[in-house]
Amino acid sequence: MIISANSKHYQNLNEDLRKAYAKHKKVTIKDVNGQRYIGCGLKGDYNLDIFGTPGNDLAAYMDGPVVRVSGNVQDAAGNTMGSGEITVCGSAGDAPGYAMRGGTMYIKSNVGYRCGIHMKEYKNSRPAIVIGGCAGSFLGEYMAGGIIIILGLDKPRDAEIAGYRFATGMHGGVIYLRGGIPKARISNEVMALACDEDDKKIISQYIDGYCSRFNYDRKDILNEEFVKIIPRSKRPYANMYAYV
Amino acid sequence: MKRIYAREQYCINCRLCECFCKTAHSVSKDIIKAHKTEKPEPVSRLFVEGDNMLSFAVNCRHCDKPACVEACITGAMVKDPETGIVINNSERCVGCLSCVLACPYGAVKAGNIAYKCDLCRGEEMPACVKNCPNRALIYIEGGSER
Amino acid sequence: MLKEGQVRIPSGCAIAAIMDKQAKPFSGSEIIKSIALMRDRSNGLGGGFAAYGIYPEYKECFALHIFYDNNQAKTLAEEFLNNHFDIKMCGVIPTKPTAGIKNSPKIWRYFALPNKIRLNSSGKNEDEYTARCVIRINSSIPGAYVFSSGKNMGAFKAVGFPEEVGEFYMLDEYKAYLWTAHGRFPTNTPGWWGGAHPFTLLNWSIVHNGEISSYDANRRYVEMFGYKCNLQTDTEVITYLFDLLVRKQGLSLETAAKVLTAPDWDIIDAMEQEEKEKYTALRATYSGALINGPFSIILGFDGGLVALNDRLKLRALMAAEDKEKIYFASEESAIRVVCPNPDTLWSVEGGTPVVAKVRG
Amino acid sequence: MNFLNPEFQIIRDKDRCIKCGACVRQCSYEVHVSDKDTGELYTNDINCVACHRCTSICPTRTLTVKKNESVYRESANWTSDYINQIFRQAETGGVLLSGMSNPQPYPIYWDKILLNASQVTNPSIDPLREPMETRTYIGAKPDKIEFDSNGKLKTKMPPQVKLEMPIMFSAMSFGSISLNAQKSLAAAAQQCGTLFNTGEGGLHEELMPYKDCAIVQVASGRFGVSKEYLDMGRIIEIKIGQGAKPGIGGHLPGEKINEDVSKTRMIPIGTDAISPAPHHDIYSIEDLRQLVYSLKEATNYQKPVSVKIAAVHNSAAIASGIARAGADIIVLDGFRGGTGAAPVRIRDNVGIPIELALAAVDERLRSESLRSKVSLIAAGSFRNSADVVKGIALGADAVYIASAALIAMGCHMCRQCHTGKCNWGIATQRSDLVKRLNPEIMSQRAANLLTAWNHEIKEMLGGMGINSIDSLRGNRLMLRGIGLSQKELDILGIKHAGE
Repeated sequence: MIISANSKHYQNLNEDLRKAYAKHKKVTIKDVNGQRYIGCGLKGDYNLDIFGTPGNDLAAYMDGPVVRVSGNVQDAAGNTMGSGEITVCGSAGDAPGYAMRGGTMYIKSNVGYRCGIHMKEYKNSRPAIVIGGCAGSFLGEYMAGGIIIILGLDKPRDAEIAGYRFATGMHGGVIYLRGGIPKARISNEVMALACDEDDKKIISQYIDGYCSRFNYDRKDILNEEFVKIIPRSKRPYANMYAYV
Repeated sequence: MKRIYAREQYCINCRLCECFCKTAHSVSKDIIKAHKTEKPEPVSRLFVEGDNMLSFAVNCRHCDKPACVEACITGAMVKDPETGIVINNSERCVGCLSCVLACPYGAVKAGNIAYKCDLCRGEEMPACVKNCPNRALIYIEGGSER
Repeated sequence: MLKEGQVRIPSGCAIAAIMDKQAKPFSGSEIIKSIALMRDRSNGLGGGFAAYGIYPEYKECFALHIFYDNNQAKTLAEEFLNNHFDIKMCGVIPTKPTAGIKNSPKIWRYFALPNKIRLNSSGKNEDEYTARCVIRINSSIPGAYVFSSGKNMGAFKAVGFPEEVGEFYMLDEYKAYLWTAHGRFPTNTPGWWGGAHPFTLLNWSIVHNGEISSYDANRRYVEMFGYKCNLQTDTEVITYLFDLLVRKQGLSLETAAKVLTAPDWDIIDAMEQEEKEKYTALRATYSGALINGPFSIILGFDGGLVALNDRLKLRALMAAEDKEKIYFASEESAIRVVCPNPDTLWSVEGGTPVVAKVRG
Repeated sequence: MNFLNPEFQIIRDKDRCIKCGACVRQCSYEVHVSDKDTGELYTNDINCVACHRCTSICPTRTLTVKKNESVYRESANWTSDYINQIFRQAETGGVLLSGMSNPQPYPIYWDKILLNASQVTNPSIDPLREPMETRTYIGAKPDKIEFDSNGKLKTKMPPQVKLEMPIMFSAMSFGSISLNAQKSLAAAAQQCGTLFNTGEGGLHEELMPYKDCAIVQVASGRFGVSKEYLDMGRIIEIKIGQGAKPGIGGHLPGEKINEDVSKTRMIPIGTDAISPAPHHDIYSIEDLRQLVYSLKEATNYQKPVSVKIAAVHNSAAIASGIARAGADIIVLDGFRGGTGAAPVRIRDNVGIPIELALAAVDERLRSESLRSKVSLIAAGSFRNSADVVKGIALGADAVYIASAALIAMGCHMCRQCHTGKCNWGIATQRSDLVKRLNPEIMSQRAANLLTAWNHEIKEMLGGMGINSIDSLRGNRLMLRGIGLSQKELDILGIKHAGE
């Protein structure tokens, strides 16, 4: 089923989409530009193929569907997502994967500020974000679980793979970054370690996912070592308070 | 080995070390019972010398070559080869008090038998050090003694 | 209910700008299209535009756009203007009836030069003289409000959605080389035309998204230098800060932007000695000009613009460029609607100004 | 016959008392007595000052200090305090002297000001994870910053002093407090990246390691003032007045001038150290300028010069005069500020609250375009971090604390500093008492206090959506008054809650 977004207001578009979901598991949406909440709260084994630039809160609270975006996504894609998959063939705006509880996001290129903020995991639900390019500041802020992998592909020579205050307040989960990042950018709450065999397995699995989606060669990614960032403590602020 | 050292510049003559030592060496481990009702009355293993102007707690040095051990006639006084703690075995002590006379520091206390500091036997922090309100007692690695 | 100026009203927004890099004028229809796409970021209680290069025939004159609530305000203001300026031309700003635009005040414009004798005896240059006159009208003539006072530029604003405001002023009929636009989401304004954006002073114009938490610290700081914050809006105080730092203190636009969004101390601490001294001096001296809280702004001026985000980047701002033009908007889609395939497209970083100037 | 009714009564729980005698040995006021023959413990309640040394040291928590239940006939006018004071004066013919701050129930505006927080229209900021800056530079600021054509800094910055948190320790001289107390403050200041103030007592040689975080004070007695002393401090503070006793000089009695104090003050042992009420080279504002510049000349313009005044009725005008006299920093000390000894009538009746003075001075300096040129420090009873936040929002760059720091080190506000018998080893030079204050412990407690307050300040800033103390300074919109008259609100420059 193909739907054209063609300058529709998001309410009209999403109304059309809801009708489409009643009959079709696979929906292609064309000419998207700025319409918010596409796939928002959608549950089930749907397949959305989006052409254009969807608006904010793409696939928020989504549970299950597989979404592919041919262009960039705006802010807060995958907001509080429960499960499913988002593939972005361009860049993501600020706060992608905010409070994500499960599922996977593959972003071909860069992400804005606060990517993966407050991601968390519970039982078998382990969210993951794979970023092909670089990230803005506050990557993995408050991160409480899940996996972020950041590749820094096509990174400009003088740039860093992520902005300032990397993993600030992180108290769970793991971030794998390809190559290094200056210590000054990393928060005090985390430590950088070399990857062990288990880590390498996880990285390899997601890199396969990345390569198959964006037609990349594994070799070009695995030519650099990955560093693992994990929190020093589950309770970084346990000693900060005095009770009266 | 870790030993207790007194810092007279901070000793304020409150003598809480004595109270807490006595309690630590009581059966009840309760400060009020130890001081008021427990029989036989527990004995503090250290004591504060001096007055408000200048005071310090006198305490066993747990010497490397303890004179008290040499002087002991029953073998009650022993230095544990592993921990270095010098302990008076109350079962074997007959109260001859040779050790009291032998100790160059006056750190062994005379009673029915001899009483002395046992570093609270394996506690991470001896009671006197833990309860000193002014850190006048410290428990540190301080090199050798005699 | 108190209007803005009597009470401070928080608001959120959408902003956009388009500039032709060769300063070639183009119609306002493009910017209207861009801002209209972000309709969900406004609530119909304010919209506006600033346009640069629209009055080439009067480019020597200050173009004063004034709202009048009543005839008496107009009489008083015109008396003041006649005393202080030589009016070269004046008239009503043409508008057309538009659904959604109601309760219009009288909207006039004057092309004026400072009265020579008064100017000379004031001891001020013509910018400072005009700025003071504008501040005086706005603070002392009830019902009169100068909402634009630059040369060869003008602001157009109203209570309504921005696309309605564009239609109301017939901006598709104007041609400018630089347009900025604003759609407003105030929490509770009774709808005062003067409160809409852009806010302008002389050739500065600002469109702004976000609410700054440092407002009173900034207000009390600029008021030390002769400004009066009549509107109690963030936009007004930010405009004055730029005017103070650039026009009066002589800082470059980039440096002024770095004062408003000063680097964090730990970043300054890690700088090379010379840079460190520079930024420490700037932060220590201009601490009252640090803007705190979420904002993204586009500052228009003669020949260019500055786009700036707060240092934590709490608001979104995208930029794009093609061969002719440079674009800014709160959302990428608002750029793509007028420029589907830009050569480059990027997100403006926190505390890092993007300064774009026309060539030549 | 003593007419005085004891103020306090000590209750000893005999069931808990183990007669260890610590209370006896610890009380410098000789409240606790041990019977030589029986070993029983008794109390002389009349001597008790409620310093709580005995209750704190008692290993079984046997003791309770209560208000004496024996009362005079009640009168709202003739309170027992006033009656006792008359008894004392009738007995001695003396001027009543007391320590610490004004205890009278004047309005405390800090408690009538509420803070703001962000909701929806702007976000609050989480200080644990997002940057939250409490660093402040104090010192005069230039009118503008200029760069040369290569973008290099052209403006020469007047000397600046970095504070990692906007809280410093206020002047407490060696003499009025013990060396151990001063050492604790100095070490805490160093640890926290802030400053302590030597007061008018010189800098003891044991404090040399802390000279980079010392404010050295030049007061009317000029005690300890030498070229070396001036060179040592980060800031030189001219003390004109003190909130606890505006218009009054100081007097450190000869019995407190022991060898050590004598050396740092540079006066003979046993001599009274008298600070005159005024500086006798300052009888007018232009004379202040002369002193400011003599200090700048003497130290080659390397240090900010601060001028500290008590908050009085005309503070606003005086402060602008001070700014124009070339001071880099103005310190305002409110009438609830503490002191080692002050005449009771002065302490309780002279001066104004810091809140009002600060608001008025900041506003005046702004209206005269002077505020951005000088730093403004507020003092006079900042009791907690909320007071600090409110003070900075009213317009201060930073605040001084003293009583709070002393309380952190054990002070129980018994107001007997003038007796020199401080059981906590703070306001005393008696070696048996001084050693009770172990700087290893107390510097950490003082540092903990600053660290905790700084955290709390960050929490409050974050709630307001502010991540730099710069944006709090003078940001009175963050404040609302509660239960205040319009006049009070006008002076404070704030709105009423709900507005």
